[in-house]
Amino acid sequence: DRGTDGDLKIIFWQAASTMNPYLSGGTKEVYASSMVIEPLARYDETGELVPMLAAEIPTVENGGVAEDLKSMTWKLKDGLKWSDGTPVTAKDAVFTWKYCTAPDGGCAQGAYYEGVSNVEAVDDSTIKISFTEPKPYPYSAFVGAQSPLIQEKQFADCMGIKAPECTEANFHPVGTGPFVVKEFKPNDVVTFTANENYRDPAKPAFASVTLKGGGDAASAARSVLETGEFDYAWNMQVEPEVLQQMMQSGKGHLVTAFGTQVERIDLNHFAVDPAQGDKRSTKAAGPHPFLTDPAVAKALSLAIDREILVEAGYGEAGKPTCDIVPAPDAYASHANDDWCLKQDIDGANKLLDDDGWKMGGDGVREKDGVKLSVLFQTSTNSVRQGSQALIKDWWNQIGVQTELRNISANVFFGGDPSSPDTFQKFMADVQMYTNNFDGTDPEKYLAGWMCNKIPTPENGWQGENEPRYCNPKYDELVKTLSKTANLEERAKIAKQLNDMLTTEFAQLPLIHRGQLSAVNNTLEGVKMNAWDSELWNVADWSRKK
Amino acid sequence: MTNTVEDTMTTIATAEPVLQVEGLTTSFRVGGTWRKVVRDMSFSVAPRETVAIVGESGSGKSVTSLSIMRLLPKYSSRIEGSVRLGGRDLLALSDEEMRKVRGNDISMIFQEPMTSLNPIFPIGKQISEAILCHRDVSKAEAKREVLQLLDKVRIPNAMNRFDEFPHQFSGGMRQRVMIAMALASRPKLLIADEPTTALDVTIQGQILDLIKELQDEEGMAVLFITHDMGVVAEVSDRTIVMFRGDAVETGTTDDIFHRGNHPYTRALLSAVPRLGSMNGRENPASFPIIDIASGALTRAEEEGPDPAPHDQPVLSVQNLVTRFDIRSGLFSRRTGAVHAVENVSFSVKPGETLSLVGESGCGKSTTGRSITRLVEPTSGTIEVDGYNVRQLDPATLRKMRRTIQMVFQDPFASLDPRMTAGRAVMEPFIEHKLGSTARARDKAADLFERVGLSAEMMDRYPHEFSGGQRQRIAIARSLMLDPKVIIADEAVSALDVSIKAQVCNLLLDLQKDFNLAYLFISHDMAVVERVSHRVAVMYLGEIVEIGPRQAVFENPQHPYTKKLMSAVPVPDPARRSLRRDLMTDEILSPVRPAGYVPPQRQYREVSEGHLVQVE
Amino acid sequence: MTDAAITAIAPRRRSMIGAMWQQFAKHPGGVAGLVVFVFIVAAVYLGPLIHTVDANKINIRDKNQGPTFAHPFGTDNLGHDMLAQVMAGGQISLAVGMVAMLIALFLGTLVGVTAGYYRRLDGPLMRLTDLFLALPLLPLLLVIIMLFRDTLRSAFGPSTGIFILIVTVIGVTSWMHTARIVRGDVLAVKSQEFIMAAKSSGMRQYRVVLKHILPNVLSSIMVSATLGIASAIITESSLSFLGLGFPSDFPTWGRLLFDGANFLQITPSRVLWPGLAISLTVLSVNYMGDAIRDALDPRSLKH
Amino acid sequence: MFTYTLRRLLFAIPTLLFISFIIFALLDLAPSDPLGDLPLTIPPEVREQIRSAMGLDQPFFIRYLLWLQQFFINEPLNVLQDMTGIAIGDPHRLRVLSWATRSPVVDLIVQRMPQTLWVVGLSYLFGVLLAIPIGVVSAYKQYSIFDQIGTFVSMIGYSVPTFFTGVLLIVIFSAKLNWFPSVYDTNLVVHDWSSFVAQVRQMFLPVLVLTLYNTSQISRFVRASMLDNLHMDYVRTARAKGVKEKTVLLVHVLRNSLIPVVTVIALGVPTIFSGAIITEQIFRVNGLGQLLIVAIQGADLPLVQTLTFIFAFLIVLFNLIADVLYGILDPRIRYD
Ligand SMILES: Nc1ncnc2c1ncn2[C@@H]1O[C@H](COP(=O)(O)OP(=O)(O)OP(=O)(O)O)[C@@H](O)[C@H]1O
Ligand SMILES: Nc1ncnc2c1ncn2[C@@H]1O[C@H](COP(=O)(O)OP(=O)(O)OP(=O)(O)O)[C@@H](O)[C@H]1O
Ligand SMILES: [Mg+2]
Ligand SMILES: [Mg+2]
Ligand code: NI
Repeated sequence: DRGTDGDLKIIFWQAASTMNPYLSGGTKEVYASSMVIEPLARYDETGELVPMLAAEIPTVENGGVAEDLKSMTWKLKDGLKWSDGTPVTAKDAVFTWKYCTAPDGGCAQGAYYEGVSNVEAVDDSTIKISFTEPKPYPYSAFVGAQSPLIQEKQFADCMGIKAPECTEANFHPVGTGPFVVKEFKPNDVVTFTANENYRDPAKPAFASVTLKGGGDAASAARSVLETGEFDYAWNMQVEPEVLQQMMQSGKGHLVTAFGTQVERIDLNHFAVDPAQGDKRSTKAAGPHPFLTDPAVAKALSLAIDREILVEAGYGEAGKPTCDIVPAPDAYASHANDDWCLKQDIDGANKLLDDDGWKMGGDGVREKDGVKLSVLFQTSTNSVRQGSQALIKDWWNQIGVQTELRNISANVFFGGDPSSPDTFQKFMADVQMYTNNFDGTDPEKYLAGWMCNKIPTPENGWQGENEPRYCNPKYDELVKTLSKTANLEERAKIAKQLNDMLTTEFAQLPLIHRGQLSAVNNTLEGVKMNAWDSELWNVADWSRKK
Repeated sequence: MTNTVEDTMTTIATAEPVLQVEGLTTSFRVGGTWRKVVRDMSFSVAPRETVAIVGESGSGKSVTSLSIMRLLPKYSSRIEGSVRLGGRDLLALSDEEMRKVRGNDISMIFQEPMTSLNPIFPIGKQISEAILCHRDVSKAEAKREVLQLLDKVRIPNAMNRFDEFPHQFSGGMRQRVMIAMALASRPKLLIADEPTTALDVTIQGQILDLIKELQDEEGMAVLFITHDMGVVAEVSDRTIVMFRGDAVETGTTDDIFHRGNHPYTRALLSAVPRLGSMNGRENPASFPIIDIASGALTRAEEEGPDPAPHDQPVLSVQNLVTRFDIRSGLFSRRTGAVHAVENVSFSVKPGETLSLVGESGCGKSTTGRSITRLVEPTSGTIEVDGYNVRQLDPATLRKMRRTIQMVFQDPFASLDPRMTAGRAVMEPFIEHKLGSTARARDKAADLFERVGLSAEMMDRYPHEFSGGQRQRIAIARSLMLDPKVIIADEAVSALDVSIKAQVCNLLLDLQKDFNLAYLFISHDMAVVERVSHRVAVMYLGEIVEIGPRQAVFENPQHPYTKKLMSAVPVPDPARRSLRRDLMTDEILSPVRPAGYVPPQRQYREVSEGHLVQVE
Repeated sequence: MTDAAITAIAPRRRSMIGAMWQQFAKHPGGVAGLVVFVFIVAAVYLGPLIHTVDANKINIRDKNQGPTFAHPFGTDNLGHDMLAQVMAGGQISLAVGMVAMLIALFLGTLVGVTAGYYRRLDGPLMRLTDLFLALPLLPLLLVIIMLFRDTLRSAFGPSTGIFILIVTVIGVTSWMHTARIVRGDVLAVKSQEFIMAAKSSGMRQYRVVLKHILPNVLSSIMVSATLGIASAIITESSLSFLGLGFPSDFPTWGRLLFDGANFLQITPSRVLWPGLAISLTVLSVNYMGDAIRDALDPRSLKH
Repeated sequence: MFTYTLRRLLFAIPTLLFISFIIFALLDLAPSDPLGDLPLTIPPEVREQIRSAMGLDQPFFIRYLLWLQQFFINEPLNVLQDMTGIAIGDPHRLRVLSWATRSPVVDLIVQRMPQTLWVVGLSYLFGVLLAIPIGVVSAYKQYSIFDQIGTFVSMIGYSVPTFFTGVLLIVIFSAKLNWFPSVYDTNLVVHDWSSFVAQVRQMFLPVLVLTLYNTSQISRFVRASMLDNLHMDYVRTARAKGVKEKTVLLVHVLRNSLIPVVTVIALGVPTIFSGAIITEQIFRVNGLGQLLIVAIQGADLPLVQTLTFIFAFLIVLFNLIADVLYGILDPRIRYD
């Protein structure tokens, strides 16, 4: 029954800085707020859409989505109440849309409302969303933890430029979720109590939640697995043997779920010779002297033992992959698995020999005065540095000299145009990081490898095509995809695109990464979900009796 | 008091001795070996008795007294023998018991007052501490007592000076603070190590009287270490003569003075300068030197040099004024000033010695320091060897300082504790690039020998020397640069008479050879009489009388000069019971309120060059 | 006669350095410190000649081993040989620690002495010190590395370039404590009479500073030096795990310790050795510092 | 002395302005980006919008002036308003807002103060209180067993970094023995005996780690400085007066040795307010140190700027205090 199981203690080693996901967009904030505010529909642990505030998922079949794919209609469940007791109406949804699209608001989830031309309240419980052009996959606005409904009453004065000033509202949003914020200490600890007005009177089982932040992943893991002080710890980026060792205390276990995250190595298709100065890594520098050579790229891939990378750094939370779109299953290609999943140093050496790359006296291969010497950058993170060391060792064995560099994550991933170290500028030969796409549809993600998405000085180095891959055929195919509505057809095209990227070596996919969390053995009901907030079903969690 | 010498002797003979030292031997560890610096000393001191220890500088007098107090560094020194205080063996006491003895039963006046006072505590606090840690009195009471004591040791304006710090005091005043501190607890035994070297004769007399008074009232016994045979004659009942670590002779003062038979004793006494011995002579004269081993005269008295009369002065000072502001209150407003030097003018020619004498604290050292701009003068002009000192930029100032060297009053404080004596002496030479290091070393070694030290001592650190030895190091240092002018601030006060004679002769020889000019600051009137061509008498920051030595000494005009002359102790034990009754004087202070305008002074010419201030 | 005793110890005439060395040698702690320090340096630089395993050689099958014959210090989670890593790390850490400490000490002493001695420069220099104290280290490092890394990398090669950068960065950001401490001491020392005496003999100011002031403030400098080495080694490690230090394939003691901290219970030798190495280095430097201090203080008790 | 202090205080104003400008410029120049930890799935156009909403697209100088106005005018007015309850001017004046949390920076700092003072402040206090006697005794009994052990422990304490000692202590005392919690609860309010015990328990480990570090550092300076003064003549004088050995040490020698100690302490006090970054991180104390590091990592410029400015202010203040103390401790040091 509601509130019978005492306090639920969750530890996030990166603390939440606000409870308003529209203003932050960080995963930790989205997760924290998902306990309080909810969208119309969400993804379950299998990636299926399930209704939340909505009565059902609108489809073309049930008439919820218009035939021309240019609008859709959501129906709210009956009797929904905000935690302050007022009813939830369609106007709140309209307001949410306006809130996030208001100019100068800096809404972090703006992408979810992209292509939405209008949201209107047909009646108190009916929401109609219109699109500027047909949307074969319309589930974006108000779907998933990133675009929940907020209360108009509370945020009415917080539109646009005023959004950041509404500290009280941003820290204590009124929601429909199982919990309400009792106290919010930014970047430290959030305490919640059960929502009196939650739609299911038997839930949540816990009377309160403490969400503690700070520290590092290992100590967070320790507090669940070894000391048992906490019930749930998120994002356990710790060497697997350390976790194993901690688990020997018998206080907790690990749970994983795989979404679309892929750890990959980008191969730069433009030259990055320091002598080029400012032209480095742009079209003006010309093509990369050897990474554009498929034989070299393939050899680099062959030399890598993905199994070992998983074993050394990821354990349960990783699987070797050769696809850039590894999931959902319908979209996963597996076309390269036969040659790519297994390490083959000899094969790689042979490939290079055949391609004319001669082993030099210093153990570095050379052709036409070009040495196989790469600068390998990634963000600072002990697991990544471990992988770097392993990969360097393997590449050494095929005569590729590797210089390692690691860059503080907020520089590497922050887009400061003045810094030479961002992953968009990519002033290195190869770089490693993880990327994924939200939800289950890869269309926007795959569009990121189009020629016009290459980061350049002209577009302020903004663009998703970090490897600087450019193939007009690929661009064509992406356009086709955006016009295709049939799901099977879409999956086929997506696989084709994936295969182009992997066989033409825009990057080397390495590991399909799962989310890994630690759970106290006394906690029940945790269903790990990689498609939505990990805390998506926190209402169902309970203490083992 | 009417006690005669004989009376005192009988009372002493019957009393149980306060201190009994038997076979005291003290060694220092130097370079891994133990070196004995005091050997087999035995003596005793009875209540009310004063025992003087005299002897060569560096002969172990201070070490003896420190051994009695057990104040030598534990790890590098060793004390053997027995020291009994009223029957208790001090060397066997625990540290805590010894602590209770110190300052309570025995107190001590240290030789070098600057380094012996804690620089960061007001002197009042330091004195009252001596009272508070042995007696159960309130702070206010202690303060009252301290003020009385300060008055007694003739510190002017004691109330205001209670909260001042040692560096704001003149050398003599610091010494008087030390005396007050030692007397504060009314000890059974007072060990006084050169307690009056830095005092002018008038104050010295008053202090001696004070000690005698306490002896009479409280039965205090005194162990008195001094170089001044006049003082010895005046205060001590018995005398011990030390020479190179041994007590070579012990006896009643009268016996020692008239019937001493150790050659050193005789050498000591015959070398004692006597005031008036220069009467009738115009120029300085060197001391006769007597060989210690044989007692034979090795160097007869020689006439000192004439200053070249026509030369321009190398040093001339015009209307020099130096004041130290006194600030007080929240806004540290200037509420007054110490008028340390007020409108002083004089000049010194090459080859001439001008002696500066005067009451302790009257501004002599400050005058010396102002001349080299170690203290920034308030106004006036100073010319040294053609340089207008007050206008010099740093580089020229440095060059100027080569021509004028100082011997500081407090030799220990003026030596870098982390630099060996040899390096300290060589340093100016090397600094001014006058020659190679080897040359510097040779020259320094030579100077060491000439001031009566051995060249081997060059590798020792300042704390490993005796007071007199350090003073000689300072003299050697000042000679290193062959300057034209030397300001010698109490340069020979800590030396025993034989060495004093030797050093004075050295100074005179150098003057003769190099036409050196000296500004000789001293309290020792007998030495002043010997070495100077002209004498200036200072009083409360002003020169009250200046003129040729003969004129000033034989025909003193100013009342203060007269008082000074009459107060000089005479080395004759027969005058022991003399009391001067100087205590009744009012003590004048150079502290003036803000806005004070000093009066315009008039001078009267008594004879050629002999000027006296008109009151 | 005492003269005999005095002449017996007469041949004490020797050079300053010689004298200092003699004093130093009398100090068992200092000598022990020196021996340990020399041992560490030798082990770190000569050790790889005996234990010839490449520090970056990965043998993933041998990961997380305890001490064995082939790997006396065990291995880490990637199968690096820890002994080789500790030795390779020592080369960097020692160099970084010493050089950065010397830079910081030099700057700190220079600023401190200048500010303490020349009253006119005191205000500006101390405000500069305040500024440096207030600067947030991390952004400063980011900026410095952004500005200079590539220039230095192309001029000196990747590892030397980074070395210069790191050593300078640590040195330049850690002199302030020394400066303030030295200044305080100088203020106290310069008011003593022997300084006045030195000036009165016409010594140049800088010589007064070098010959009289510096030796008398040495003990604080010595302590700063000892503490400086430790903090330089540790700062270097925090730089590397912020991604601002050496590339990850250059092991350093601090980094080994940091990476090993989580493996404390699995392979304790991973933290034991680097930790011990840092502590021993610091301890030995501390004892040497003590001995130098004692050697320069004629009054301190010597056994 | 008073005028000197006054003059220094006046001079501190331009100094602080200058320092704040340099810090601002530095932070602006740093390549860190406030959007660095947003998911890569957020498209560039949206990032651009967020950026401009933060005011990042305005010229550097305008932003600096704006910060100055917000920090020096708006915030003090707000504080005044809170204290007096009287509304002064427009109550909706723009405050310094953190970019990451979108909340007033000053509120964040106030929130973090208690745990920082409890843990970092207390351990500094303990450090000083322990270091002085340890330093004094080590110097007095130089090379005794006590001194040797003290040297050993303090060198280990200083040279082994807290990221290691912290983990070690947690493994031993939290994981194995279960004596102390490994996570600090910032919500704990001390209102009765049991909550006080809980507070002490959760503070124990971080305070232990930090105290060891502070004690090591300060005691070394105390010891060295005491050694310099122990053999001075005035110490002999004090002993000759029969002053108790304790007084000799603690009054005569210690006072003379305090200048470097005062310097170190004065340098250390401001660092209490910058927190102990690593220790706070390990024990999740989440004090000012953690606030600062998170802000720096998140390139939260207003927050970093404000924190560092407060830090700079404290540095200037405490160095001034140290300078004034020099004059009081050693009358020969005079500034006028
Ligand atoms: N700490 C020390 N270490 C080594 N030798 C020392 C030490 N202190 C004094 N001496 C030596 O002991 C001898 C006796 O010194 P002491 O201070 O007793 O002389 P003194 O008779 O008081 O001389 P003065 O009249 O010059 O003060 C001197 O030769 C001196 O150099
Ligand atoms: N730094 C200072 N600050 C304040 N007052 C000072 C300072 N130096 C000296 N005085 C004062 O100036 C006066 C003269 O001092 P000075 O040292 O010149 O006397 P002196 O004639 O050398 O005496 P003595 O013969 O006792 O050495 C004294 O009253 C002293 O207290
Ligand atoms: Mg003596
Ligand atoms: Mg004087
Ligand atoms: Ni020793």
